[in-house]
Amino acid sequence: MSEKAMAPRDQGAPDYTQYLHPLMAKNYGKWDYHERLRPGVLVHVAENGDKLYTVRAGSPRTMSADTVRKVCDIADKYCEGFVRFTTRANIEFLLGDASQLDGLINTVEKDLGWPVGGTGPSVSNIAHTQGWLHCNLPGTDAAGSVKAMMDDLIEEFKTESFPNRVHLSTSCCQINCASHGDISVIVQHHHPPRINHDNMQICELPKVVAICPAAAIRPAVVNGNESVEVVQEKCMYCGACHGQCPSMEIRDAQTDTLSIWVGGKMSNARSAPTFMKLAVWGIPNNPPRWPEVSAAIRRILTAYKEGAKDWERVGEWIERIGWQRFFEKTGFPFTKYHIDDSPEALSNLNRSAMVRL
Amino acid sequence: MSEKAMAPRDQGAPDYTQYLHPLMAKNYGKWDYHERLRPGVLVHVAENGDKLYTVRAGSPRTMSADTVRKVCDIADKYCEGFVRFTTRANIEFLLGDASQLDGLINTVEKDLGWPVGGTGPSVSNIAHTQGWLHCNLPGTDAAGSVKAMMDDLIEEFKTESFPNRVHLSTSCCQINCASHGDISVIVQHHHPPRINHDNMQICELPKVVAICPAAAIRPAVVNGNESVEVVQEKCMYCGACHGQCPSMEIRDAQTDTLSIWVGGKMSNARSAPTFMKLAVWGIPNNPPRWPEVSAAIRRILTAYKEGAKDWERVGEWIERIGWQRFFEKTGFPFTKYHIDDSPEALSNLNRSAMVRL
Amino acid sequence: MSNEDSSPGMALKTPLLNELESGPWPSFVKDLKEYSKKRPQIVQLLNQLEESYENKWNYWLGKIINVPGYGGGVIARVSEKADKYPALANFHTVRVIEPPGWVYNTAALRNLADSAERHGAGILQLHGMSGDILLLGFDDNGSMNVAEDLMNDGWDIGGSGAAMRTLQCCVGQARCEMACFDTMKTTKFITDSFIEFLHRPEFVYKFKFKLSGCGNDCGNSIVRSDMPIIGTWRGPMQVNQEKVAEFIDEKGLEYLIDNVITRCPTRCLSVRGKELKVEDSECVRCMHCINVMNKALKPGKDRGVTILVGGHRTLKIGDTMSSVLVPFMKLETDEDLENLKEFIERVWEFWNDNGMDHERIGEFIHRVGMATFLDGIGMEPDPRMILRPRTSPYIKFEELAPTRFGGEQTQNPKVWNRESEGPETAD
Amino acid sequence: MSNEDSSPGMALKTPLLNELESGPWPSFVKDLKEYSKKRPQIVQLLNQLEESYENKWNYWLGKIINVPGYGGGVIARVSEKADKYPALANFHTVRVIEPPGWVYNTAALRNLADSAERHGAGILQLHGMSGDILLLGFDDNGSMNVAEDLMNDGWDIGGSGAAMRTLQCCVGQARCEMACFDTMKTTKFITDSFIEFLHRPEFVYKFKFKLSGCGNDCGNSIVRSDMPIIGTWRGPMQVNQEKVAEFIDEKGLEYLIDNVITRCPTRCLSVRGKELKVEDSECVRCMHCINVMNKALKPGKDRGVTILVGGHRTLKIGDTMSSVLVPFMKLETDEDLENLKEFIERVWEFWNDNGMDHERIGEFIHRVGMATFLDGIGMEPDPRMILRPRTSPYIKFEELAPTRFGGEQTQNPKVWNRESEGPETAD
Ligand code: SRM
Ligand code: SRM
Ligand code: SRM
Ligand code: SRM
Ligand code: SF4
Ligand code: SF4
Ligand code: SF4
Ligand code: SF4
Ligand code: SF4
Ligand code: SF4
Ligand code: SF4
Ligand code: SF4
Repeated sequence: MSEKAMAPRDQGAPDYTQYLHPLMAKNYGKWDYHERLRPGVLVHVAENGDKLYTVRAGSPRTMSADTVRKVCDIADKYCEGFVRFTTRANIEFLLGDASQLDGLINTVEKDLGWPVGGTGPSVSNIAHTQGWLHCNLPGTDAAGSVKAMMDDLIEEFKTESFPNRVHLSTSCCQINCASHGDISVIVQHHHPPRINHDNMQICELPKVVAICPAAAIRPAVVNGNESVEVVQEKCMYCGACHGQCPSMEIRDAQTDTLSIWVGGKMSNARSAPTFMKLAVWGIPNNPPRWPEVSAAIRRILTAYKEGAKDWERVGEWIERIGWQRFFEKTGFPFTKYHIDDSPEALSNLNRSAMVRL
Repeated sequence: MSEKAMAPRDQGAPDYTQYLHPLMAKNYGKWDYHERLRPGVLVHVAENGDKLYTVRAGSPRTMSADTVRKVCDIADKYCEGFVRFTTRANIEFLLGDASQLDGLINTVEKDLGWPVGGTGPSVSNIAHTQGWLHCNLPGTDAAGSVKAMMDDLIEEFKTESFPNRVHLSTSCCQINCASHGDISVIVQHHHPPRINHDNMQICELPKVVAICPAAAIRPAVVNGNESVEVVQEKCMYCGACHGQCPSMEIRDAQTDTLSIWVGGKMSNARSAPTFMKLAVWGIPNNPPRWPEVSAAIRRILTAYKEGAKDWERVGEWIERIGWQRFFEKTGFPFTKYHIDDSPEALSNLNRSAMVRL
Repeated sequence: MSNEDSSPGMALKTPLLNELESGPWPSFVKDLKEYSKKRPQIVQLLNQLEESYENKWNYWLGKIINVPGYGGGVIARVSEKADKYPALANFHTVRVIEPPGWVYNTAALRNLADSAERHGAGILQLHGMSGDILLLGFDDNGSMNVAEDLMNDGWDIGGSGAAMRTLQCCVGQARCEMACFDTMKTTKFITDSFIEFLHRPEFVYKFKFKLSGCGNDCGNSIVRSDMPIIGTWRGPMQVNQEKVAEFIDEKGLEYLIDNVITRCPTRCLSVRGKELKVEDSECVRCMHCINVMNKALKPGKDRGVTILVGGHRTLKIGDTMSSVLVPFMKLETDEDLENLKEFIERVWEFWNDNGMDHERIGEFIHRVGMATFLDGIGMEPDPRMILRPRTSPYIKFEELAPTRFGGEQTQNPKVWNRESEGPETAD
Repeated sequence: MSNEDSSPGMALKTPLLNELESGPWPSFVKDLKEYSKKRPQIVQLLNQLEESYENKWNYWLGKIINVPGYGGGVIARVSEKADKYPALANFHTVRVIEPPGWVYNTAALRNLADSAERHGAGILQLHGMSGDILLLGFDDNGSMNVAEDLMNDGWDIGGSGAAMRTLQCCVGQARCEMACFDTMKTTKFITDSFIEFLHRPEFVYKFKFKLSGCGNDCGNSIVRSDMPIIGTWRGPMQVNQEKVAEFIDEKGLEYLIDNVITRCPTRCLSVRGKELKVEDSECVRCMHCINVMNKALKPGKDRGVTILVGGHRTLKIGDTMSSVLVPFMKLETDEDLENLKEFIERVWEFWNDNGMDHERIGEFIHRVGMATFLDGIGMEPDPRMILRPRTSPYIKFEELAPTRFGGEQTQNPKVWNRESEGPETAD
């Protein structure tokens, strides 16, 4: 343990102004419009006519210090040393000189090995989480499955061939640290937690009892020790207890599955934001490349690309054509589990005579 | 008590075919289109060119045998003896001979005293219930308040001056036997039921305990008798117990109020059917003419007529302009009670950044 | 003997009610006052009503009385003020099954008026909110006698208590070009097929059908009936392009765009020159475009019904809206009708076996969940039953959760523990 | 001393992970394998990860460790397989507050890389889902040391436990013509104003802000933050009719109708000749038309923000979506920012005083109801906060229900009895 007793210095957020590309600083709040020059390349034009070029590239998010240094070398060479990252963990190289674009793109794709793309109506990088690399709760890997999926989707990242942006996400346990997405992959557990009664004393009992949304956990004395028990009928396998208490193991390598959800939309454009909805469940959790996941995503993307009108996000497209046709076109079965059974269930029924026939 | 022991004869529904106007019988299922000749007068044209004229008139619904006979006299004179009634308790005189129309209308309006109208984008008859005339539960009168309201709305019944049909309804207790409406008046109670413990033995206890949606009623022994008690905090004053058990009085002549709800829409045209929503509460229950109710309805109708686009029903108009403007335009206050607090409450919040400013 | 002459001499005193006499809308007060001149019982009725107006209070109490062999059809009322108004001591309503679509000839109406007058107060309500003919003001005896007379004249009564209710349907094919099935015939078929359930309360609670010939739902079914049956069609809409062009010539293109094209809920209409294009596969049969252009457009030719389930109004859990149960069913042949009958029986069986006392089918579905309900009636889930799939990932998959604790695999309990404590503990 | 050299000789054995080396997308496996050549600790990391891939199992356990004076900022991990992989015995992540909008110069990035490598495994994640910089693989000592170094270089850490989290915002005015307020400045302002809540868990549970310059919500705020702050404007949109005409000339009128006019959620756009008409009073600032015609249309000039509340993802009650709390607030002057600060404090106070342990503010609002929440923070209800008013008539009006049973008037309990039994009994 370090000797230094470090009082917090309350420094707060870095002073971003020092990190702004000169053209950003100069035209801060004075941008006029933008164009997409080619997939992955934007130009933002300021009111005074200044042009700022952005080259967006797919990043693995997790990278070694050496890789960061490589990125810096490129930015130093082409970008006066300025880069930024995006909400979806892509990187953006910023530059004022259009003539440098080709060289930059070439260097990024060839030397760094990061694909340029992800702008406009493309499949952008997949928002994802820690997985087996660092978290204590994951049922699957995040970075690995994302690598496998993006390998499959590389052309969709490098071209802008969809009706609108496609934002994917994947999480590694039912806590779902990742974002909603047009298409999202999540883990599902299928049993109540297994309790390690011997280890139970380490927890604050009331906390784990209180955290259960189904009121399924109650204090109990097991083998003479204070512990808890789970009412199996009430438990909905959410894993909230597991996050609180490592002695309540929710995962099961044999039975955990993946499911795919569609129609998450966070923008307010046209339609209000929407939650994502269950598309297909029971997909095997199949490292190292999770081919079943990629195949299912491909089915959805193909149907979306064929069927949607310009500007329709995945969820908007499905709302227009109806869920029946979504299931027809993707070939996924519609099952009783697709029917909402939450307290809001009634409002997700088709409460009208509006039926596509 | 009658001596005759009457076994049910299971006769079922009357044979309607004998009651069809000859043109209806002839063209059953073969109608081509219709037109509205003037408010209250329709012509339906059959595929073969036959024309059936309908004169719709407002009926009080409750009528004496003598009034029924007067109706019959008119129908005999003009309609070959055929009439029908509508979902909204209007009457429809049916005839094949256009030249009789004026005479018929004149007779209906002058002799019978029933106004002709209620078709197309007008305010039709108000769907209503028993009230003090017959039910055992009413907190207000139905037929009387409807008479007062329709007196006020007579021009709206006799002309077709709205963007779309306006269907009103009113009920006499919180059971709400009447229909949803574009605008509806309902009664609200404001206390838990008062229990008449002396009378309690007449009920089946479990029934009244079971019926309470808030689980607020529990068996109790009062003055040595089996009775029930109501947990006041849980009770939501719905009156379900009162319907089951006359000893649990929910009404209170001093504190019961009326409220007005808007945007009920049962048709599937354009938008899916919608429930009606709270517009204004705390209106006094003020017989014999309930002027406050008529005034409030007038405010809504005026704003609707001014603001809505053709074909927009009241609820659709409000959805388009937003509730803020509805409250602005009608001048009703928006209060915390307008905010849903049912289990589905979250889904009735504005879960977006879509705001009219 | 009817109770009409029981108190001949009482004076009418209705200052408040009198305020409802004038004004342009027909006045039931005026009518009844007039009628009271020959029917003294009505004086008492109006006088008691006047007291209600004065005190904002009601003086009717319920009781139960049945015509022999029937379990429903009479709504029995006794007056709390019978001492003062002896003619109101018993003042029951008899519920008479109406002709489907509320069509009458005057003979039938006169017959009803006569029966109402002969045995009761001579007051009719055309019609009750559940569609039937209400005849008011019978004493116990009068109730029996009017029932006897009505029966002899071909009418039938029923529809109260935990029973099927009278059906209600729009005028349909009798006078409407939109009608996609025979609402009147189907109404009579269901009524007659299940007449015993209209006569005797044998369900856990009431059950209502309402029928509309198309999505305009003039029968007002979707929130007011447990099983709305609504006309619809499969395949292409009928478009008469000549009449489309006439419409555009008459009203203008902008009118068409503003009132038709942009109003289609699934945006499946477009105009190309003077032609209207319908993407039929995405049309949800909402009726709007047909309503606006009713000469040019018509429902398609392959017609049938959509059956919904679960509507009821406010009491207990608040209004429930019906939702789609059978997306499409043909309803033309006798066999089709028999299929419908069998289907209804299946639904009833599951509901009545598992529903709680006083639990409408919509409340029942709310409690057990639509998936369980479909299982129970042996129907496959269909995405047209839903607006959208679930958003919560907490699911108990039977298929994926083999038992892990030894012993029996637990049943598939609802993910959300929704049993309300009240009704269930008492059940 | 960092734990990097603790097991120098181990061989890398990752047949499964190797399958993630090839393919066009950048491979973290390839990167780390390469990096492992100079960092033996990474060999152990990859070998343990390989075991996870083999067994579909995870070998990290949590523990709690804090930098002195801080209550958050380090996510401590110990390996279950520390015997086999001693370099992973302690392998913590340090959460570093990122520059608003994720803008960097290379000096800053190199500095981060150096610190990460000097004291830890030299692995960076740019960025975590809550926006911050994640540096991986520190032992207890390394965590302290890296914090010290970072602090000396001007960085700060924090954002774990029941505390405020690092904020996240879109690039905003720095590079976007849509931006309606200064997302970066506001992000820094909130971070700095409440830095102690980022350092020390003093709330009932975590609290996140996310900021987006306009309704496109590139900050992805609405379901992932407790308080999204989203740019918007009052009054008329800026329309450049010349550019509208150019747009129509270039793309055609049909394109405009199909992609703009018919897509407006409130139907407030119409085209008259080559002019675009906006009914500004009904525009909900959805951004769609501006997105499509970004040269011709711009947000209005009177700009500000809409503040929402209550978003969180799945855990416990399922995802909750934020909803409107402040329809419009100016956010330009220092005074505006102070107002915002004060407002946040008010919200926090009520939530922290009344929220249960581990109850996000969205869950709290779900439990107590929005009306109660507004009461609690002293805000007037505004119809823009809701999609539609209530549909259930069962309301307890304080104003209308004077006590009738004697004694105190009962408080206004919720109409629907929604307290979940679990958390409350334990509270
Ligand atoms: C760089 C970034 C902001 C940042 O600060 O990092 C960004 C930048 C832009 N976004 Fe975004 N968006 C960014 C994340 C998002 C997100 C959040 C997310 O992905 O998690 C959303 C909401 C996602 C959702 O709805 O689920 C988002 C929804 C939009 C939309 C709305 C799309 C729609 O129709 O629903 C637009 C408008 C448009 O496409 O014209 C938009 C438009 C833009 C524009 C055109 C704004 C501008 O004028 O500069 C920028 C994009 C260029 C392009 O073509 O990609 N951006 N944008 C983010 C890039 C992510 C990436 O690497 O792919
Ligand atoms: C690192 C990160 C995922 C990532 O790879 O990017 C992450 C990782 C963890 N999250 Fe998360 N969450 C991360 C962003 C999120 C997000 C996304 C966001 O902030 O936009 C969410 C969903 C949004 C939300 O807040 O609801 C999220 C919802 C949770 C939850 C559930 C919270 C809830 O109220 O539903 C938990 C569980 C908890 O708090 O008990 C959780 C808990 C955790 C813990 C601390 C697990 C634990 O209890 O030990 C994970 C630590 C992993 C590790 O070893 O570092 N994490 N977590 C993200 C934080 C990095 C950063 O600060 O930038
Ligand atoms: C006679 C009646 C059916 C019956 O069997 O009794 C009827 C008859 C017609 N209705 Fe209706 N509707 C009748 C009750 C209803 C109801 C039910 C109710 O009022 O309780 C509704 C649903 C109400 C709701 O949505 O809350 C109803 C919603 C419609 C609509 C849909 C309007 C809309 O845009 O939402 C149409 C279509 C239209 O207006 O073109 C319609 C259209 C029609 C047409 C034009 C159908 C036709 O082609 O013949 C008939 C009307 C003439 C007219 O202009 O009034 N009818 N109509 C009912 C007359 C009630 C009355 O006396 O006012
Ligand atoms: C007469 C009528 C109102 C009218 O003036 O038209 C009526 C009158 C009564 N209704 Fe009703 N209801 C009438 C149509 C309705 C409707 C409308 C409909 O059917 O479309 C509804 C709402 C739709 C629905 O079914 O949900 C309706 C929902 C109720 C309820 C609540 C049922 C529920 O599940 O929520 C009750 C209470 C009960 O059943 O315990 C009720 C109970 C009653 C009782 C029997 C009160 C009682 O428990 O003693 C009323 C008898 C009054 C009387 O003295 O005659 N009435 N009742 C209607 C029946 C006449 C007819 O058969 O045609
Ligand atoms: S989703 Fe679960 S496993 Fe993955 S980082 Fe978040 S808490 Fe950890
Ligand atoms: S998994 Fe979820 S529902 Fe089951 S006991 Fe744990 S917290 Fe409760
Ligand atoms: S609404 Fe209430 S009072 Fe009126 S008829 Fe129905 S049950 Fe009776
Ligand atoms: S009024 Fe409603 S909530 Fe109150 S005790 Fe009676 S049934 Fe229960
Ligand atoms: S529901 Fe349809 S078929 Fe029936 S009357 Fe109305 S418009 Fe005609
Ligand atoms: S019936 Fe309705 S859904 Fe079908 S095309 Fe016409 S407007 Fe569109
Ligand atoms: S949210 Fe708006 S302001 Fe921010 S980057 Fe996206 S489009 Fe630009
Ligand atoms: S911003 Fe959205 S709501 Fe406003 S006019 Fe444009 S499309 Fe319509």
